[in-house]
Amino acid sequence: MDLLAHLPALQVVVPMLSAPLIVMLQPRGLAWAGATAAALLSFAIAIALTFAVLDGQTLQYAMGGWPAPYGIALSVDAFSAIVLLVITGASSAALLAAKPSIDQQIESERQPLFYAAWLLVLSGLVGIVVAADAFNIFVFMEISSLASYILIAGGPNRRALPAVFKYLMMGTIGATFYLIGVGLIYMMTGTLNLADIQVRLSDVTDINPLLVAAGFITIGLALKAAVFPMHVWVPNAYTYAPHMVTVFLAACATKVALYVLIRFDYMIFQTTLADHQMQFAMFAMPLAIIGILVASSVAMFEGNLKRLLASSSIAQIGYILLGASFISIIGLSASAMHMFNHALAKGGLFLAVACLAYHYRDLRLSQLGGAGARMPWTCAAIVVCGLSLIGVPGTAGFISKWLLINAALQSGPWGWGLVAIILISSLMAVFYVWRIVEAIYFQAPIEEDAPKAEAPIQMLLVTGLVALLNIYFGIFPQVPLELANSAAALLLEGAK
Amino acid sequence: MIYIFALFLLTLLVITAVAIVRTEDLFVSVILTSIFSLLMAINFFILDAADVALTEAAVGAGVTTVIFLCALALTGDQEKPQKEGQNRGQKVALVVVGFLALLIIYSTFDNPRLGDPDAPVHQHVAPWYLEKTPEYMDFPNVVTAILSSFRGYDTLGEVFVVFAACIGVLFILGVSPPRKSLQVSVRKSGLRHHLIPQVVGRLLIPFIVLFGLYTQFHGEYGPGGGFQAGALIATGVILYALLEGEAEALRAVPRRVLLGMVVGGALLYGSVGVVCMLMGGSFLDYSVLAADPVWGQQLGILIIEAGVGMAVCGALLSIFHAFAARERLT
Amino acid sequence: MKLLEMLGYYNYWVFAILLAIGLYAVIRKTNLIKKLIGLSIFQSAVFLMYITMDKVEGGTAPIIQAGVENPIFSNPLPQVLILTAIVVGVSTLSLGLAMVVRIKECYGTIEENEILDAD
Amino acid sequence: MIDLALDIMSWILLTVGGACVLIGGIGGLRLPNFYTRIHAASLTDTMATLLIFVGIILQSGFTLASLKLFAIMLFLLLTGPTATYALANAALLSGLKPGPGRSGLKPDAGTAKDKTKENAPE
Amino acid sequence: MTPETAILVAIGIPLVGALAIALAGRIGPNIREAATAITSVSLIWVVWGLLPLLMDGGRPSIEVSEVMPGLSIAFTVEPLGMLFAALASGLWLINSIYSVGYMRGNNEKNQTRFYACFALALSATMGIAFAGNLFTLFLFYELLTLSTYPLVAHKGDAATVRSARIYLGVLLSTSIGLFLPAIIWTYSIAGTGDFTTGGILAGKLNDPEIGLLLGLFVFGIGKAAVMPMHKWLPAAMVAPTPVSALLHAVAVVKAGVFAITKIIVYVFGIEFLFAAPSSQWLLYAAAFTIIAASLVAIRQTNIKRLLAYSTIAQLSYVVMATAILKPLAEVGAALHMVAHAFGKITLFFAAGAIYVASKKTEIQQLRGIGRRMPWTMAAFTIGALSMIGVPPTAGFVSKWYILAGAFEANNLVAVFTIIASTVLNAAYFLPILYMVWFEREKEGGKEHGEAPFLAVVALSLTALLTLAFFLFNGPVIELESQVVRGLG
Repeated sequence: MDLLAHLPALQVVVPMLSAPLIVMLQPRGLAWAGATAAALLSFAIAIALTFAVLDGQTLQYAMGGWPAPYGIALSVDAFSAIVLLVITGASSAALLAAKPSIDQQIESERQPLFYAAWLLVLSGLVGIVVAADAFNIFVFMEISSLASYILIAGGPNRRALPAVFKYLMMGTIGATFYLIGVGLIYMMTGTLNLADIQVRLSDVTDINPLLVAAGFITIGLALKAAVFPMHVWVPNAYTYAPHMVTVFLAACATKVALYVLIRFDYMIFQTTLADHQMQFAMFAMPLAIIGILVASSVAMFEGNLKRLLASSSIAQIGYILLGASFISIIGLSASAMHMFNHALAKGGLFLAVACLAYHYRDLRLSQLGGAGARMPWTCAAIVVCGLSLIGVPGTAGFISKWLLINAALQSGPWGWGLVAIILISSLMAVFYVWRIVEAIYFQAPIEEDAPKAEAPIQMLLVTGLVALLNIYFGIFPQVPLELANSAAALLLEGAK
Repeated sequence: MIYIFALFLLTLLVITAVAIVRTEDLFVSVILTSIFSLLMAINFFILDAADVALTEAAVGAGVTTVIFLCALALTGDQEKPQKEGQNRGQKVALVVVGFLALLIIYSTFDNPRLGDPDAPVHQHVAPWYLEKTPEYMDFPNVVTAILSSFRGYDTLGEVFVVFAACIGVLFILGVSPPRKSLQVSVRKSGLRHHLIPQVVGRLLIPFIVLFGLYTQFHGEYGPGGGFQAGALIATGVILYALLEGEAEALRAVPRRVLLGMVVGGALLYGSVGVVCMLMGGSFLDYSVLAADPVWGQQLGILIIEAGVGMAVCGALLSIFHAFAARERLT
Repeated sequence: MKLLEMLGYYNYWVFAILLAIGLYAVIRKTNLIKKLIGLSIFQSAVFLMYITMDKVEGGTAPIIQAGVENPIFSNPLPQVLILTAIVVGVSTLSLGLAMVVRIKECYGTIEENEILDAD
Repeated sequence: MIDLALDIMSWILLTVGGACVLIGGIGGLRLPNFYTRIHAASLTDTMATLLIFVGIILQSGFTLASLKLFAIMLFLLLTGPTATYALANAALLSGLKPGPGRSGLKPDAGTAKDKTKENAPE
Repeated sequence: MTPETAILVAIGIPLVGALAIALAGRIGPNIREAATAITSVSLIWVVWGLLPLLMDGGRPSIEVSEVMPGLSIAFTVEPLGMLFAALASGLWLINSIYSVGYMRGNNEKNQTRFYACFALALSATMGIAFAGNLFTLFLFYELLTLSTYPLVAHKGDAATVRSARIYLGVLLSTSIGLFLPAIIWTYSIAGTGDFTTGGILAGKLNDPEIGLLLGLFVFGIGKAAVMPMHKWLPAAMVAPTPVSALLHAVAVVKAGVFAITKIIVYVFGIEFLFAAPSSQWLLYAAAFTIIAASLVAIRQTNIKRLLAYSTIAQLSYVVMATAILKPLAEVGAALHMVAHAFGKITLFFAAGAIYVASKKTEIQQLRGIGRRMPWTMAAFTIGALSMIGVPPTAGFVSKWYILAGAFEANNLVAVFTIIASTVLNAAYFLPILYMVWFEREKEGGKEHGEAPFLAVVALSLTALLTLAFFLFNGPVIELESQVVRGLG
């Protein structure tokens, strides 16, 4: 059997089927090892897929051997490849580092269930990304959502429960909205396969249901993607989740919803709905801008480290959406790049936070004094990733900012205003990142001359690696850039 | 004629829904919810969706209600009355949802009306299924065919949703409640001191389970299949638990067995897919399982339906136990 | 057939109204269990929409009996989708209930506003 | 001829059954308190069921369908009264005194389980 | 080692050095200082090794990575950068000698972090010096800002952190808010950011925009401290003196003016800019800064703050000289970078030495200190004279060239400004000198002698350089005239 041909299916199946096995692995070390192995394997698969689609081609896979519109098809292209890399990479990194922190936060007898849920989130997310079938996306969306509720509910603080309940409510409403939209589309076209929908939508005469469907799908996915003002579930969910879960989810969960959103709005609606492009831009751009500014300014005055980073995540979602709303090659590649780079930066930051949290129970900035001296390597990682978050040249963050600004310049008369907004928000980022730096380096230590106590080596290594990657991809971004560009090209030719 | 009946039922649905939202007694609203599901099931049946009706009745009206009631027993069944001064919020909410409803209704004027044979839905994919099922699977129930083969991948995902819910409930309720002021709830003793229900129940349970197995294995020919079967058998066992008490039920079917069923079912389904892959087909392509593709399809469907049944039954039961076995805080 | 058409839309309207009712409960009610009940109404409204679109008049359930010549069958696909959706719904519901139980244990209440006050 | 007779027969049965349901419903609304109300309810799920099912069986004649119907009838005839009994019993346990006049006490969570018993196997 | 690799090595050495220092810090101070010394010596060896090549008009260049099409990290050595690099690397050695004396003299905390960040800053400086295009320049510019932040905030008490915040705030926000847009603008109209002789914007931009873009650049490069972007420099004086000495008299501030010069010469192009009337404002801005800063300096009572304001003025000399846009003036600008570097570092060394020896920071406390610390104050005197521009000091040479350029352009504003500022410089340095040498110190002053030996050695060295540059400035002129002869 040709392995390469099966990769798209394996990408989903490997983590999915290893989840039940994990449940059976009672001794806790084993559960962790199994989960990590599965995650790494799927990471390897993702890399293989990336190289397969690097030249802009698209892999198709017919589930159950049934031809496309009748059976369920999977398809992997450059855009999916980027997101796949982000997801699998984030989960592998988080899992590699996870053990000490998880042992600290979750009782050992519950750990097998926890890791199983983790793998389910992973498989759900990759399932969404590779799916080429509207309803299949819904199913895997639900898998990932349910499992991620579990992960977040594992947080030791009792506040995790209301937070995750809120997340469950909004997530379910979002998914159901999406389901309604799909239903309406199916009603008008009689098919569920995305490509087929794209073909058949163009000869639908009654446009109203489609408009409503577009509305429902966009709103529903925006809910899941925590696009401002639908972000209210994010801060608490990220803050009270177990630290490693925050690393994983913050790096990729919302981005996948955005990915589907972009997919739908470019590949399906752009072509068929009368000036949907303009509508989408009109809808997305203001939200993105307001989101960027508001979320950044919230982050500027946030006292709790994790919550601060969560707010900044909302702002970053704004960047990605902004890039998409330009409806230009460079804008789209800016979004794709920012998905990648933000995952690097934010993942690294949350990893470092997890390292801090290993010794500092209380993550309010005012309580972190002297961390710089106690955990030098962790704090160095925080600085590097923070710079990448700001978008300082030489770090990954700069690349996407640069692309974004260029896209804004090309977007026409308003370009300079948008550039100004991006720069202002970058300055805001400087502000809040520097609050962290001052807190950990130049703030009076809480307890005098505490012993030098670094986080466990396994966490440190991963964190450092991610931090270095931030620099590496700031200087040699060729590969992701190539992917992003071909992804943008694909999406736009879908819109042509 | 039947449409008039449908009209009546639908109106009843709306009324029930309003009642559910209005009442402040959670117990009442749960029972109403179960009635709501029954009405819904009847609607589905009128609309020719036999399988869905069966599922809705078993899952929606049956299991869901039981779980709700178990939760109520743990959390108390009175809703606090809304405080005054929140009415502005009320207006806002009303406006929002009203707008939503109007939006949809507006959109529906372009929808194909109910039962229109020329609706695009009935043109493109569906006829293919109806036409090909006898050819590829050679059994009558097209729903089962689609569910388990044409869109088997969705169903696999669905099984894993159930699996996720199961481990989720076990995980979340896995922490023992704060040990203060526990009282052993009356429920533990079951209804052992009630003679009549016990006798009748004992009489019924075998039939329920039997009926479950029937739906399981008759799924290719009539309405039914793994989900319905799983739910039915689960309700049978739940009934046993209610009659004989939690402990008895657990002795009959211990937790690890249940978890084993869930894991086993999920793995069974998945491994069928993998085997297909190994035998040179693509994932979940049952045709390669046997020399004759049709046989292969039937074999595969049989196995995965069994997997689904196991998984659903085990999941629902372990969820039920996770709730029911929990001591109530006073 | 006028009546029939009206009825056809009536199904969709009921779907819209149920959707609104469920969403209203989710937004407005402070009691978490009530929210979940609202959520389940919300979801089953969607089920109704899907099942409505699968009906073909004069059709029967898509189970092919032998001997019946050129029978009309209703559309099986939405039924399959809804079978899935129902199970998804109950899964979400049970997860939510589990959380509510834990919340009750940790906070002693399941009223949203009181929980907010507690923290 | 015989068919006509059967038909008439069954329709009579069906009508009477329907009447029983109606009466039961009215009773459920009108009767003063819990115990009397479940009397009315029990009317619907014994008498009415019996009549209606027999009616339908006569309609469908001697086929597999009527066998199924018969099974269902048996099932309902078993569960209905049991449910009613359990209901009354639970009400009694939860301290609702039988007696004349209306007493506005409603069954509490204790009866929940019994209630589910009739929901579950449907 | 080919020149190309030499460039990378020059940037790499301090990086490696920083790591080495960080690790050596665990072992012991002496090892650490040794590491510093070795790093700086080897850096000098590499950088100065490039000089002869440059003299013969060689322009080694290397591209590290093309980050995006048209946007690459690339390095080119050309006379201006060569001069800057040579200056910075050379003075680093002296400065590290001095800092050993200073830091130990008043036993500071976190010395390891201090030396490590110092090396980092040097690496960034090298990067700026050799930057081959705007993007690279910007990259290392930011790196320099960030790596000097810990040095400024070294003491770590509330006041220091506050000033450090000003330092960082001004530099980062100007660079992100103005410099970056300017760069993007340049890229979007010129399509490239490479530094090429004669400029890349020539003919691509019309008159009012030229002035605007120039403004974005000049004010965006906050390190040049053209008013009103000068606030950070006095704020940075909270740093330990070696930092003020090397970074805020040589590396950082010079990086600013150097960047401006480079942009004017290689991005706009002298002739192109000279033709554009809307670029005239730069001259006036610089002139204003010179006068204003000097006036403020007169009213300072704290030595380091006085030196800071004098630095601001002197930087604007360079900017103004560049803005005259005449060959002689450009040479003068380059010379003035060197001259001011020697003079001002001497002055800072002296101020630091005084602080170490006597903990004195105010001018009024300096009465008669000349008797106690003859060497230090002699050096101080030489530095001060050089600032005023009295022969035989370095300051005279550079001012001479700038004046010549001004006359060539018969630009009376510049001429007047130079004369006026000379007067002002005299007005705030001479009283101090008088106070130091001829007044008698107050009774009950604390007994103290010379500063630590190493410190004295360092400052005497720089003082000597200040004198030497008056005579031996040939090579520099030779090198820099290449720029204006268009070989650049």
